Amino acid sequence: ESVKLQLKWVTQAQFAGYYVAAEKGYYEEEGLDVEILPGGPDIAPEQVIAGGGADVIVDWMPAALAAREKGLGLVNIAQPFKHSGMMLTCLAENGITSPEDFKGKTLGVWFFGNEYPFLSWMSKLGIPTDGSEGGVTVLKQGFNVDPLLQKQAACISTMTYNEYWQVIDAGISADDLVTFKYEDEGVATLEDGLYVMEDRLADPAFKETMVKFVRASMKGWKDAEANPDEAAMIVLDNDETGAQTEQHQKRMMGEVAKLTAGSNGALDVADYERTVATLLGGGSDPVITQEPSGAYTLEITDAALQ
Amino acid sequence: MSAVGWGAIAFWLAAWGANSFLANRYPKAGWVKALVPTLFGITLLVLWQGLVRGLNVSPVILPAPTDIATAIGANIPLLWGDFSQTILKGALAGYLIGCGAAIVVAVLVDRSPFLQRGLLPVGNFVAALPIVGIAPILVMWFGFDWQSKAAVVVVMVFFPVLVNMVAGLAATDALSRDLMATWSASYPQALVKLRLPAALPFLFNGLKIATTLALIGAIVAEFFGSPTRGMGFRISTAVGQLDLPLVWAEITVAALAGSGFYGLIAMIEKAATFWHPSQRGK
Amino acid sequence: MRSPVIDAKDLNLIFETNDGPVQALKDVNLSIERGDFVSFIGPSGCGKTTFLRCIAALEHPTSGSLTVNGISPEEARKARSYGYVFQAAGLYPWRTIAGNVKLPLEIMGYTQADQEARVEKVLSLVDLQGFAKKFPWQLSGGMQQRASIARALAFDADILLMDEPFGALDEIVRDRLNEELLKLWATTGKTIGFVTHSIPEAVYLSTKIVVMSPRPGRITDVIESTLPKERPLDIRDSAEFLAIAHRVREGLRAGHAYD
Amino acid sequence: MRSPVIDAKDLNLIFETNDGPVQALKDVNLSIERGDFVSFIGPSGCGKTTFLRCIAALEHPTSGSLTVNGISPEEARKARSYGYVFQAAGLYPWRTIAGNVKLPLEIMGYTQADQEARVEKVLSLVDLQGFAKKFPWQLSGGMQQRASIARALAFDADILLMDEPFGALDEIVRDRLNEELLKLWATTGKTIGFVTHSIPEAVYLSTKIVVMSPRPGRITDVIESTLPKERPLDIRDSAEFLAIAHRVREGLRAGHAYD
Amino acid sequence: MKKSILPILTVLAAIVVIWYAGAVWLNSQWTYDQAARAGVEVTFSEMVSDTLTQARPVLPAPHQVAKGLWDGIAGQKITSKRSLVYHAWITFSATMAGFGLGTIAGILLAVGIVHSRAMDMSVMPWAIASQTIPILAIAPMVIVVLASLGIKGMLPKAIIAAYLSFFPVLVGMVKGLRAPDAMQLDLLRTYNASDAQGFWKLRLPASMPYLFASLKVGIAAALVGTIVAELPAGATQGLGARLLSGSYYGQTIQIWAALFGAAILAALLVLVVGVVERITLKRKGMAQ
Ligand SMILES: Nc1ncnc2c1ncn2[C@@H]1O[C@H](COP(=O)(O)OP(=O)(O)OP(=O)(O)O)[C@@H](O)[C@H]1O
Ligand SMILES: Nc1ncnc2c1ncn2[C@@H]1O[C@H](COP(=O)(O)OP(=O)(O)OP(=O)(O)O)[C@@H](O)[C@H]1O
Ligand SMILES: Cc1ncc(C[n+]2csc(CCO)c2C)c(N)n1
Ligand SMILES: [Mg+2]
Ligand SMILES: [Mg+2]
Repeated sequence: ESVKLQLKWVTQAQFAGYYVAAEKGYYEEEGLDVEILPGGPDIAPEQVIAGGGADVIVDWMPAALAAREKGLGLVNIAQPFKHSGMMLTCLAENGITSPEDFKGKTLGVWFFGNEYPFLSWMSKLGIPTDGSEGGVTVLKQGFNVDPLLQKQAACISTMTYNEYWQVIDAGISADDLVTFKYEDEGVATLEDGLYVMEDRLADPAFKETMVKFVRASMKGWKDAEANPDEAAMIVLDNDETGAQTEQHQKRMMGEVAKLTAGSNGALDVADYERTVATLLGGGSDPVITQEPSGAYTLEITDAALQ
Repeated sequence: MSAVGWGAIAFWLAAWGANSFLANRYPKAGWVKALVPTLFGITLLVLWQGLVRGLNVSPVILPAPTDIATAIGANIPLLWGDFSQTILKGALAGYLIGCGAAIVVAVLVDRSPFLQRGLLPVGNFVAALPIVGIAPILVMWFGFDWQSKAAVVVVMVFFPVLVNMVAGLAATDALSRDLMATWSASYPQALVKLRLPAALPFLFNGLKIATTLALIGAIVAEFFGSPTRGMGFRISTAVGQLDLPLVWAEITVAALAGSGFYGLIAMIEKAATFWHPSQRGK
Repeated sequence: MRSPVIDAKDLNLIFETNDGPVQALKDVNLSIERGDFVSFIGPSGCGKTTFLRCIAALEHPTSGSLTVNGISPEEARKARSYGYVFQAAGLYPWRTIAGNVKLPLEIMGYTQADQEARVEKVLSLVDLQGFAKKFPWQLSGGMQQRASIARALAFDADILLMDEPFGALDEIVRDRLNEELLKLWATTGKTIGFVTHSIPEAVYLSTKIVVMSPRPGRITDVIESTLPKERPLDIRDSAEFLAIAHRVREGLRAGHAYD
Repeated sequence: MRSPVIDAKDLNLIFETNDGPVQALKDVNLSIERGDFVSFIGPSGCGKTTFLRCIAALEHPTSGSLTVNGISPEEARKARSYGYVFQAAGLYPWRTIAGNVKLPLEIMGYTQADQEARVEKVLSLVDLQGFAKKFPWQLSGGMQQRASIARALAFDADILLMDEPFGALDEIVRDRLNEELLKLWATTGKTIGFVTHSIPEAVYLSTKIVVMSPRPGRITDVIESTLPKERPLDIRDSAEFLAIAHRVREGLRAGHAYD
Repeated sequence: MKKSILPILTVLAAIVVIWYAGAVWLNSQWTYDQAARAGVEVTFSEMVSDTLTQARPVLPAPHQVAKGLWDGIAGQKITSKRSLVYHAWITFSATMAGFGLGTIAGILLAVGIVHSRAMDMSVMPWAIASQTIPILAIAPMVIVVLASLGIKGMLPKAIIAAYLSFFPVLVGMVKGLRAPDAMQLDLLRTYNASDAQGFWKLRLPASMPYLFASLKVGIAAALVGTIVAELPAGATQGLGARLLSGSYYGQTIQIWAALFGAAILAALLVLVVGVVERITLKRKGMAQ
């Protein structure tokens, strides 16, 4: 049975579990032939799966729920990431010590479906983002951390496992940085989960395949957590661009392991509800307008993990 | 093949037949010149609508024209804001600077054999740097606002205009040049009176290609960092939000603006190169 | 003796072509005095155009020496010594007829008023008054040729080089323009190099007739005219005229291989 | 009476220009029989080229009727009835001389061998044997014109339209080509329309001479030649010849406003 | 050729000098910022040497880019994923396929437009409109749609490259095919040449200078198209993917090395078109 998995981003340790499962034959053991499709800055996994280009995708829950409200029936079948790795990183010299100080500053934000958590947070803080008085100026942040280094933005979005370390690598010491983790600010939303199309779940054969897929993937994740350096090397081998470095991937794997640590793959309904509440609480312009229903199923993980 | 497919083909043939008939029957009439492309466009749109609906294409893959029209109607102020940010500021400024620079450089290069041999290959090389590579760098250098978009446009339009202008400056025939020589015309005189007019048909070639490049450049550059407005910003954000009708609404605006821009240049071309066989023939 | 305006010594010119070299001029020796009216006549391809082009520094001899007013053709060209009527009209399509005639005047910096006046004068000289605002492609072949003559006459060049200027004109116009040209020559004292295929025309106009022959292009005869400077049209029936014409015809005939 | 090959009735042609309309042809009536050799003569701009172009369906009369072999010029063109020598050589610069002459043969589907043979034949007819492989810009003006004549003679058209074909040629070559043309006409029985500025040439060649005058372009005289079909070159000294020539000259002179 | 070397070297030398100056200027802010953060003073010469050796400079110095290029080209086996030659090859093959498709499409459309009035009136405005669609925006969708049809690998990239390259060819060829003057066309009409004959014997040869000017632009556009298509194509192989991952990890030197790799490729392609042009025009006797 063949399965196509569309990643949300390029090949990196953020997706180590899947590469490890593939490399170590866990998928094969389940009788699966898994093709991992790397993503990129302009790949919307939701679109790929809607077009039939993938069977299962890695996506962030805010984006998946927003898509669901648009009529694209995405269903969460597993949640390998327990914690959120997103944060806002600021230069200390800009005098930002608390979210109160954001006002009047320029903040770098990732768009393309990644902006939902930020928008929820700001509306919770009551800070306008449309450039009006007393608000923040939002920049669509490009690929990297340059806006911070070039002082084009006071704060930028970073992931604990990736961009943050690029700032450090650039030569700025951790002491010169102030970070705001979304989790600490009470606006955490669930990141990398596995999603499939709702209509296909009606097919028992597909369900069966997904059960095997999730089982093997989680085996891969737990393996990666246990052997981070080995996992990083596997990711490196699978990077076709040849651009990743060993040091960066090993460190990323270490950080990613902290985020996956609390999860056996099953979605924690409390996390789901917290995410939904955050997204619904978006003030005048919430990300989703009504409580979603049927946006997740525990059947797959229940079957996979018994 | 499905009924939808056959229906589409039959419709296409019928529409094309009607168009051919009109175009050949009334080749000179002004109303035909407007009607034929319109009919052709309507044909495309009807086909699109029919195929999307008939084949049940998911709206997050390709929305139907009616959805796009609705999105345009609902977002006029938004679209206007994006239009002025991207096209009026980024694309236009970049176009003027880039084309101007290319013309000046072409003339300089043409003037000096030394520069021609030295600068042209190097210039070709620099101008061939792909936009997607330059855009992030230019955003880094010129900031997030429209200035960096204009810079990307400058880089993009420079090469096509340069190549065409250099070819145009070389396009005079021997007899015309000999005439200038017998009058011992100075270089600027020969340039203004002979080479520039003779280069115009080529130059306009470049300028026309550059109009569409300018638009693409300005929009694409916004993918690499931008303020929270602009057509490129809106497109990439809306794709991420699966708001495809809005994406296509922006694309429609881009296409309309681009066609208008191109049409404007083509009109100027017609007035400036009325003497060229390609214009006289029609 | 006056020093020659144009002085060619052992001139050779060889064109390299895809198909081997072509000797367009071979050992050409010729000296032309100030105020001479020199006609060149010869079978097609004998190098008349090439020689005129060498004088105007548009072509560079392979060997030999050529001076114009004692300086190189190149320098003479820089000094704007030449008015040149090419074998083809060569009008710029983006300029009207008046605009084409005005072009050299603009380049040479004549005043605006002077430009207008001269354009009008030369256009009426070649009988194109009504066509000032037309574009070249709207004119007949002969009219284009006349426009190109007007263009060369519009400014004051010392040396006028004319390559079959009247080829596309009928007898009547041709006669008239011949007279006009002689008048111009008499009043201005220009030196004129004139290519023609018409023997009567060559004899009627010239003080010196150069007969050339092809493959390789060389001068076979140089005939000094004995006709007076004052030449009514009916001089063409005089015995002297016919004698010169006969000598030219013989020279021409000798240049034709197949005769 | 035979039915005419070319029959023009009340032909008018008006060009619209930026500068107002130009009446190039006014009330032209002419009928040409099969095997006629018709010369057109007249001041430049009188509509000779325009009339030839109408016959070849390259220009469309504003009013009046014109038939060729009883059908429209357009249909006759489709039937490949025309060989046309344009006033300017119009050789394609990317083809060699041989390639240019071969062009109509390729288009009309002559066999390869036939093409070669014909190219060789016509090139030697116009004395350009050695220049087959040269490009047009490597030829002198007269040579280019001869190449364009060769191109029109290379295939077998019923009607040969020649617009000042010998304008850039010297007397000797011109005489020779005149003879060749007469020979060709006699053996093939083609109908020929021929524009020239040379009165002797017109009289020597034609069975019918059409004199035109400009602004607006119209026919002022049609002279049927009384000369025999067999015409040695020295017929040009006969009294009959001179009488015809005189009549043509008078007609021409009348067409010139400024005489 | 020999005559060009000195001018090129001169221009290059000038560029390198300006470049170094620019590198010092643009990178100095970071040096000073870092010094301020560390609480130390830097002298001018320390500043200069630091700006030329930064790990992620705003503008890498020429020698850094050269080293990056050298490592990418000669530093590894050309079959290695880390080799620029390997990625350039991937990009090159898609570019050529796209350029071929685009050129054919452009020429065919131009022929249609010149010969059919209906096509002239209806296609041209829409061809123009098609070019104003921001390709980067629809490239991912194209790739998604094609992938769902099972078309993967080089072809989607080639299609996007063709989409960008057909337009310059179309515009140039329409102009070129209409370049023959009235007399040249009339001549063929007297022969009653068919449209096809008119095309092969007159319009096509007359359009050569326009065609080649357009092909040069077209091939550069095809390369851009390929690189654009490589960004969302799953960002795996090719110079585009290389650029992207360089950007993503802020490895300025790697970006510039990839950028130069792409530019060298483009310059070579344009050069090849130029050589073909010269040969063709010479054979056609048009280069005097
Ligand atoms: N395309 C055109 N547009 C406008 N006017 C034209 C055009 N072609 C010719 N004419 C005009 O028509 C008239 C007749 O031109 P035509 O070429 O027939 O003269 P012609 O008798 O052949 O003269 P020539 O002996 O100088 O060749 C001229 O006044 C000319 O200006
Ligand atoms: N650019 C060139 N390249 C090669 N050969 C040339 C070139 N120009 C002229 N020739 C050759 O030089 C010779 C002389 O040409 P030229 O034009 O001087 O003749 P011409 O006497 O003016 O003839 P015509 O009376 O036909 O105009 C010819 O054989 C011609 O083929
Ligand atoms: C255009 C753009 N979008 C997102 C990111 C950041 N990013 C990198 S990985 C990741 C999590 C998704 O798996 C995110 C949000 C970026 N750098 N550029
Ligand atoms: Mg000549
Ligand atoms: Mg004429």
